[in-house]
Amino acid sequence: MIFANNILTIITFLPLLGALFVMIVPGNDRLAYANIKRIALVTTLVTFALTLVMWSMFDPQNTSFQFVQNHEWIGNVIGYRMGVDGISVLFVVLTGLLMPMAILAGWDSVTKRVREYMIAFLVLETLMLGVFTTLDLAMFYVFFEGGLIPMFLIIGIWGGKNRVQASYKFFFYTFVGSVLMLLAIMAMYWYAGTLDITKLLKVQFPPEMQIWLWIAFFASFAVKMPMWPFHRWLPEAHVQAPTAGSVILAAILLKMGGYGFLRFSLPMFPDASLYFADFVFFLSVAAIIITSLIALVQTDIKKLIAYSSVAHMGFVTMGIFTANVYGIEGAIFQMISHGFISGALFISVGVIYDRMHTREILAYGGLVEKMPKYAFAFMVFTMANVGLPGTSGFVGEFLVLIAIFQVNVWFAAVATLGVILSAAYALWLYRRVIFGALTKESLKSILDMNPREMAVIVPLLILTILFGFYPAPILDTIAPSVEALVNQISQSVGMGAEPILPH
Amino acid sequence: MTLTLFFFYLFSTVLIASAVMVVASRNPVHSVLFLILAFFNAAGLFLIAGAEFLAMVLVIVYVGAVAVLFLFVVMMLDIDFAKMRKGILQYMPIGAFIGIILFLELVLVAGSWIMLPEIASSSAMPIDNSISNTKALGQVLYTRYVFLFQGAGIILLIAMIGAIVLTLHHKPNVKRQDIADQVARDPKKAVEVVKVKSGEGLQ
Amino acid sequence: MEIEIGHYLVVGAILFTIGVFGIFLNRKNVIIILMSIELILLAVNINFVGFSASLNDIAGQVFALLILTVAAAEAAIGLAILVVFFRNRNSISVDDVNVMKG
Amino acid sequence: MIQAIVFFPLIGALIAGFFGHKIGHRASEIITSGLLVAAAILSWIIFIPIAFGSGAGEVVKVEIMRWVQVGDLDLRWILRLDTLTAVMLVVVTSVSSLVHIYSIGYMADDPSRSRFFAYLSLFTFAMLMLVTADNMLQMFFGWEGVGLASYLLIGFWYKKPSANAAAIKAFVVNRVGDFGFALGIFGAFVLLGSIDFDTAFSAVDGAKSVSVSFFGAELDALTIVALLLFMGAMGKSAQFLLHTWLPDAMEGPTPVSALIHAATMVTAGVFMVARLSPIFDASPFAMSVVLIVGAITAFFAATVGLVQNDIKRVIAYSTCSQLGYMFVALGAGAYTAGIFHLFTHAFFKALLFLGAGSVIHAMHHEQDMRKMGGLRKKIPLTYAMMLIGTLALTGVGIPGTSFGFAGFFSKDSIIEAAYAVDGWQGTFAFWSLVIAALFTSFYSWRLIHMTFHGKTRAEQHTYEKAHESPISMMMPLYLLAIGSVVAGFLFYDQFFGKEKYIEGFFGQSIIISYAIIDAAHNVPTWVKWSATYAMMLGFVTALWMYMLAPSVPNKLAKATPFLYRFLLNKWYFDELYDAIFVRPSFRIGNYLWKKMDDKLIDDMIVEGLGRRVKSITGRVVKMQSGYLYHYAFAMLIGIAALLTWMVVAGGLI
Amino acid sequence: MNSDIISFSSLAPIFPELILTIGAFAILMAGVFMKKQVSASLVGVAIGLLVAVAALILVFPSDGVILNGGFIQDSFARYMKVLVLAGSAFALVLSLSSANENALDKFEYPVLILFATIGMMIMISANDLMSLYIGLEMQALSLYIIAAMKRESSKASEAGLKYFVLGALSSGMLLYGASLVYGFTGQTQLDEIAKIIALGDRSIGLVFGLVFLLAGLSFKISAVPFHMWTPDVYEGAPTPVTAFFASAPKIAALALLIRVVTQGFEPISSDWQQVIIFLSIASMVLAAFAGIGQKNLKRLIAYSSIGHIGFALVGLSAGSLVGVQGVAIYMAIYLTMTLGLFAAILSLKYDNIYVEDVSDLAGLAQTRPFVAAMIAVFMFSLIGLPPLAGFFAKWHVFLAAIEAQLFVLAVIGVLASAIGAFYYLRVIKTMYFDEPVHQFAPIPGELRFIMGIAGFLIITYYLTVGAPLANIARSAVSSLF
Repeated sequence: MIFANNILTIITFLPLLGALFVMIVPGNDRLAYANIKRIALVTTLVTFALTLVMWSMFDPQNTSFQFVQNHEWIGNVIGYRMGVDGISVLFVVLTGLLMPMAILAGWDSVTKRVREYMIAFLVLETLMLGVFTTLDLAMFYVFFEGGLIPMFLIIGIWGGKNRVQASYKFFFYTFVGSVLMLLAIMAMYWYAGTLDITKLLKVQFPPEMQIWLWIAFFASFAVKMPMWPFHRWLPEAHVQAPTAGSVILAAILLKMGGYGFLRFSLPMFPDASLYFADFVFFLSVAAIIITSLIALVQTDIKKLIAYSSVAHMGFVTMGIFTANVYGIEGAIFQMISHGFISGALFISVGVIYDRMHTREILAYGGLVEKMPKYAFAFMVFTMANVGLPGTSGFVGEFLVLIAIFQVNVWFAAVATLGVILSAAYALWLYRRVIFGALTKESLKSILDMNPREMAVIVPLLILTILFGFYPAPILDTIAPSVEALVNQISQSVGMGAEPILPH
Repeated sequence: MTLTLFFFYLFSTVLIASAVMVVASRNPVHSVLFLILAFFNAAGLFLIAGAEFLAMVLVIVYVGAVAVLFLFVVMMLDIDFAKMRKGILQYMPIGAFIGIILFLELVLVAGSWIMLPEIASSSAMPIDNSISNTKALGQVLYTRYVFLFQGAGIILLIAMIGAIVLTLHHKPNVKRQDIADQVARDPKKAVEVVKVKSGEGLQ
Repeated sequence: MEIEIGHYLVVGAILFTIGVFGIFLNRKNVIIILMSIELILLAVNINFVGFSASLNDIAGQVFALLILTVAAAEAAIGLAILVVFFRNRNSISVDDVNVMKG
Repeated sequence: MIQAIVFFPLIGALIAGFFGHKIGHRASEIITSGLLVAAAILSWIIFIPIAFGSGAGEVVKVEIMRWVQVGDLDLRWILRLDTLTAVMLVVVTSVSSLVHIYSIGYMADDPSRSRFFAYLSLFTFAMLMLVTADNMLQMFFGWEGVGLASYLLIGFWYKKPSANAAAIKAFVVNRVGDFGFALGIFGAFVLLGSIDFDTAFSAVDGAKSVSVSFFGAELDALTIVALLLFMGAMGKSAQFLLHTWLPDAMEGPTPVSALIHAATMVTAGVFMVARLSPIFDASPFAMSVVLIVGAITAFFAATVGLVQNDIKRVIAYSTCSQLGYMFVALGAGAYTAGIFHLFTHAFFKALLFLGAGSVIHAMHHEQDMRKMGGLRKKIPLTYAMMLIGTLALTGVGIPGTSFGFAGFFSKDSIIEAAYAVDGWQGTFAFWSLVIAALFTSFYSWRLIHMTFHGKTRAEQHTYEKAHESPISMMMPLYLLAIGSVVAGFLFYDQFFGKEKYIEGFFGQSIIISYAIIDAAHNVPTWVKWSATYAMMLGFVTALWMYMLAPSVPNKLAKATPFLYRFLLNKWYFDELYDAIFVRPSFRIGNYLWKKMDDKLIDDMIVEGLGRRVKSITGRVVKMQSGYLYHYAFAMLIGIAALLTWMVVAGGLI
Repeated sequence: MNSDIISFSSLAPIFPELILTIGAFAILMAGVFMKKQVSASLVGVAIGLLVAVAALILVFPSDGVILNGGFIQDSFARYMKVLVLAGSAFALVLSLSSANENALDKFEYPVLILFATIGMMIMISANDLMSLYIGLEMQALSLYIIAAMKRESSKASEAGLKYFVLGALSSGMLLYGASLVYGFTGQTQLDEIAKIIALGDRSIGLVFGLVFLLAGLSFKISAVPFHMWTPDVYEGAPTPVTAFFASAPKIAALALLIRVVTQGFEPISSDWQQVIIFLSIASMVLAAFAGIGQKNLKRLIAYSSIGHIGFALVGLSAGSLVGVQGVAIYMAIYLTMTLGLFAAILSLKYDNIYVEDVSDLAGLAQTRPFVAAMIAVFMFSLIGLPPLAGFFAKWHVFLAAIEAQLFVLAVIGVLASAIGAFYYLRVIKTMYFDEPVHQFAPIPGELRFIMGIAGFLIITYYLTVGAPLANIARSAVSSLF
């Protein structure tokens, strides 16, 4: 019982412990670096194992928060509160899953300042896990915003040529967005007298206030997602970040925005969410179409994938604000699946980047000849990105579209157009990189994936296909909580209209 | 017009005029002298207000010490005043504008003062007209305000330390007076009495 | 008292304003600025004394006495700093006090 | 049993795909082909009793596992077996197994054969998933799966840029259709509450009166759903407007063309409309659209086929045209006739493609008919098979009797059904089809003449070395030839004969409109003969133009240059689409990227804000001038401002 | 009219100040009569004295209003005094390693620091306009001298001159305000002033007096537009002196400001709140913009301190217990960050030159990873990023502002903090993203210790000191309400 009660704390702070160990490893030679890497890997693997244990102990039928810890803390305002429900549990698992992958992705390619690198990643993991496990709004903000620090350093230190600008942009977009959210959090505390999310979920804010709070939260989450037109930091951050950074960025950090919408915007400000739904749909659809078109003409592989991420996140935001079970489950599924698909895509790009040190599409071509395994894996992920049925990429998109169709046929129609465009840019990329004749001299000696790379790619490959055919593990986990959420929203819409005096 | 009022206006006018001259004089020496004049007239105003002790202190301390100090520094620094650039008054209009606003607002205050009854009744230390101003001040300064009195003393000490630490130079080649050495000097060692025969001189 | 408090206040205000003008319209030398400060403090003292008389309260005079003391100390330190400055720059022109800016 | 049929190909694909390089090409070939032959045999075992014995029984559903369950949406992987499925199973597994065997010979020299076989089997699996689907989403899965396999197979020779381009084109154009299909599924779900076939169909009656507002106009919701779904069918079945990918798909190896782009995948659209016939049947308007699109396609593709020189492209356009026939049948309400044609067409079209493959094989991968001719003597067996195929395609037979090749029965059924449709739509469709039949006959014979007859125009060397294909390639041809000959009269009754036969055969698996069948059976005699006349006319024209007076085609082309170029360039559809879709997409993409994303959002707004901040910084820093009087002045301004504010806003005056 | 000093023990509340004064005299005497070499040990004695006095305040708290209402010792005063003493003590420690280079190896230096500290303590405990003035001047005069103490430095003397002139002007303003307040209430004692104000109408003279008073105090906390001296003095003064300027005096002045407005002008809180809001917004915004343009590290820190005062004033603007609690917490965190940062800067010496410009830090993460990491922590904390302490500092003050419904102020504040983040980030960028240019001398142990302690507290704030500090600050400021 003690283990079960504290499992979230253990999971969340275990990477931090790993970071401390990394910090005290003596020396700065190859041996020390090897030890550092091993410690980081083991830490993340153990964390992942624990997240799986947690998932197995999780009872999906119970729609309230589980593994709850609740202690008052700083000045009786901020509390130490942990807990997961069906909406957050899988993000924890996803984070656990992707971190060892990210560590492995930078195994050989990161040679300078390995210690700082691993510390940054381990700290980042704790912060990301904290976002999904905490039940205190202020602590949520702490974790949410804290992630900026390691990510800023990761992009800036181990990034590409324009890393400084990219890291700045990443920082400021996110920071400006989230400081407004901070004020909203305070306003919520002022009104409700608590920062306990479980209690806040039951508070009905007056509609006018909801509008403002919603906007403030939107500022933060829309940037994080990112939604068009607040997305401009993403292509740069992705292109400049090291492989592992891109993986984490795309796979997990972006999901924080979606999670935030689900956890806060939708249930806490239902009236405002309804009020702004069309606005969100419009932005989402614009994201899908515009960024897909932009992706079509990219010459940089990572940038292309980055733009496609924006398009995919468009589906997520759309799904969330349909506020029906299909949309929300679809959005969550899409986020989870985009987590490992985009992660896998960035890792794939990293594989060839490590060999050729360029991300220019034109520098490649005909890789299938020398790298058949790689070509196969890349094909699967490309198809998953396209949303081919049978891959996990399909299920989420389908559910979201079916949801938006119920709400607004026109948005659905335009969004579905994105399906065509995604096929176009993804296959066009694949064709130029993998297919064609291998004519470039520099590519003649390129090697296929090594066992380490396989160890990263293959699990993701299996998951991509497994959840495409059998999404039940995910859907079963989230379904009861999502249903409860939808019920709660439909009941509380308009309820906040009654004047409720501040405490 | 009573005599008091006449003197008030006289002192005020001279005070203000000399204050203007302090600021406006080309020559800093003149400025200091006008400052002294201003202090005298302020002392006059103090007298009218019944603050005799303060008036005297102003004359003694300010005229006697502070203004002289100013004068001393002005002389000591040996500045070529001719080379001093003339004031560039490019900010004059806006500066004057804002200054005048400030002044008008301050005058606004002057007209608004009224003696509230509760203030009158709650005065902590009413002036006892039966004793002299100096005595009255002394009575509170050494009892009620002894703490502040000591504090002011520390401030003067700080000023002394500051003046010394900032300006005192121990240059190696400078000859300076060492009183202890002078006093401790043994005349037997310092002075050799030599009897000189006339016509022989010293070797 | 025959003299209205308003009179004292107006004199104080004028003196204060002159002092302030002396500081920010002065382009000549720093000593003038130090003297302007003395004028400002004098203005304050006039206010205090005036109020003291009007309120029939001795505290104002005590305050003024403190101000006089402190102002003397202040003048001493100000002049000392000025001397240090002059030794470094060989000038006390206000326009030369601008090595640091931005 | 049905699990075995569906999953044997998958097993084959996985083995050949992942272990192909370990077990060797030969083993891969044998395993995949063997598994498919087994699947084919099982399919026939299922099919024969239905066709000739007990007739359609209960619908069999086998649940494999759960899929997507959200809210009211409960989708499972279920294999559904009814007569329609059985027909498709037979077609798919038979053609596929023959193509597998054929490919052993055809691809013998290719260095990555096991990959090829893996793809083929993967395709077959996807196709089988499509035809055994029990709900629209599973169908969509198969639908996209075959699309993927088609993409992979078209681009099999990945070094050829044209193959890559064709592969992408196929996928993307299909996606356009899928766009409609997907929306149709959403619509069906919203309208019918389910996308399980059985549940959805039972809800159709209740949904008939539902209408939606469309820019003010009230439209029948079911019609919209049906039209959206039909859009998917148009894409997959290469119907007019979405047909452009099919001829390009001929870039793939020829067995692929036979399997995917003739016999099976392209008929998926037909299958889909037939499968969803309860929905289509509820919307007369949608049916008319299907009819007209089919008719236009039949006519249009036939016209283009007239002038093509690539042997495979001719057959490809022919396929396109024949698919048009099938849709006319569906649009007419004669679903069974459409399926009938699908069934027979699979045999003779596969035969033609594989025969063409044999020719190409003989000619060392030469596909241009202008460089052929006189091959009859070199490859007589192939010639014979091609002849049978042509006879079947052109529908040779004697109306009113049971004599005729397979195509004769099915095609005539369709033409009669089209005539039987009331109104201008019927008339239009009928005449389109008749003219198309004429053209079909013409270009088919043109192909035979140019390839096999007359003097050779091939290079001497190539011609000399032309030889008959190996037995592994010929064997499938023989089998398909048999099918092309007998499939028609053998199954006429079940598909388009007396009502009781049809009913007994299909059971509840498809809507059977007796009115149209009766009407079709009772058309005037000239109608029954019209196709035959058209066929004969085409034959004669071709004989005249390519055998008797070979200079005529050239003269004709010169006489009507515009028409000739128009046809040769496929009505300029590729150019049109390039101009209005492809290039603008790239241009818009570039514009959005450079102008909106980079310039407006990034440079002007974000960086602009940054520059703004910098310029303010510059001014603020300048204020810190270093001058004492400025500092003092700032303090003075501050205090004056505060006092003034207090006076004005604080209400102190 | 008689003094209320009736026994030695009745002076208990002022014991800390008395002890410090006697200690300062003793050190002064020792310095005058002993050899020159002892100045370092005198600094040690001074540090010990400061620590001892802080311990005395902590261990034997003795509250009360004495000296006829001129001096008040309460929980708020004790809290602030401990901060001030800590600031002074650490500033002295910081000066040890570089005393020689900065001409701070004179015995007068610790003495003046002690006198300044006494002045600050009197300010904190001032319950009367006169003691306020005495404390303020005692502190200010010491600081003027310290600023100019490096006599041969032209920059230092300029800094001293600017500081002095503007400081004197601000004193003038403060006194003018004090005279008006005295004139319009007849009182100089804060609580009596409040009583009088509560009785009558708020008159123009009173409000003007308040504004002048606040303007004078704003100079001491360097709130915009009374901040102009700050960057120049910070740059010109020797770095250890700057460290001192940036820490203790600000806290003392802010404490004084808080006491004046909450005790003396509580009845017209809406008036002073407007002034504070104005100062707050101006400080936050101007510092955010101006900081971006800085190349010199100390100027950058100067603008940073201006900005942080702006943020702290956000809490005071609320005028509530929560707000002032926030300010108290803010000051503690600010003190830690500032001292840590200065320790880091003072530890970086190459070729016998101390770092001055941001660009000198290039590649520090590779040459001195520990110092770089600490600076990065302080910078991120100054930005206000969670989970570092700086975030919680902002959290408390903004929460108070939101509760007081000062939404516009809050929004401006957070946006300013976002803009201001730019210049902090540039430091981090220089250290982490650029390549090294200098080889640095070894780090003195005491600086490493201070950095480590400060860094540890900043990083683990939410785990270690966060909760207790919030409680302590709450009970501290409760004496004001």
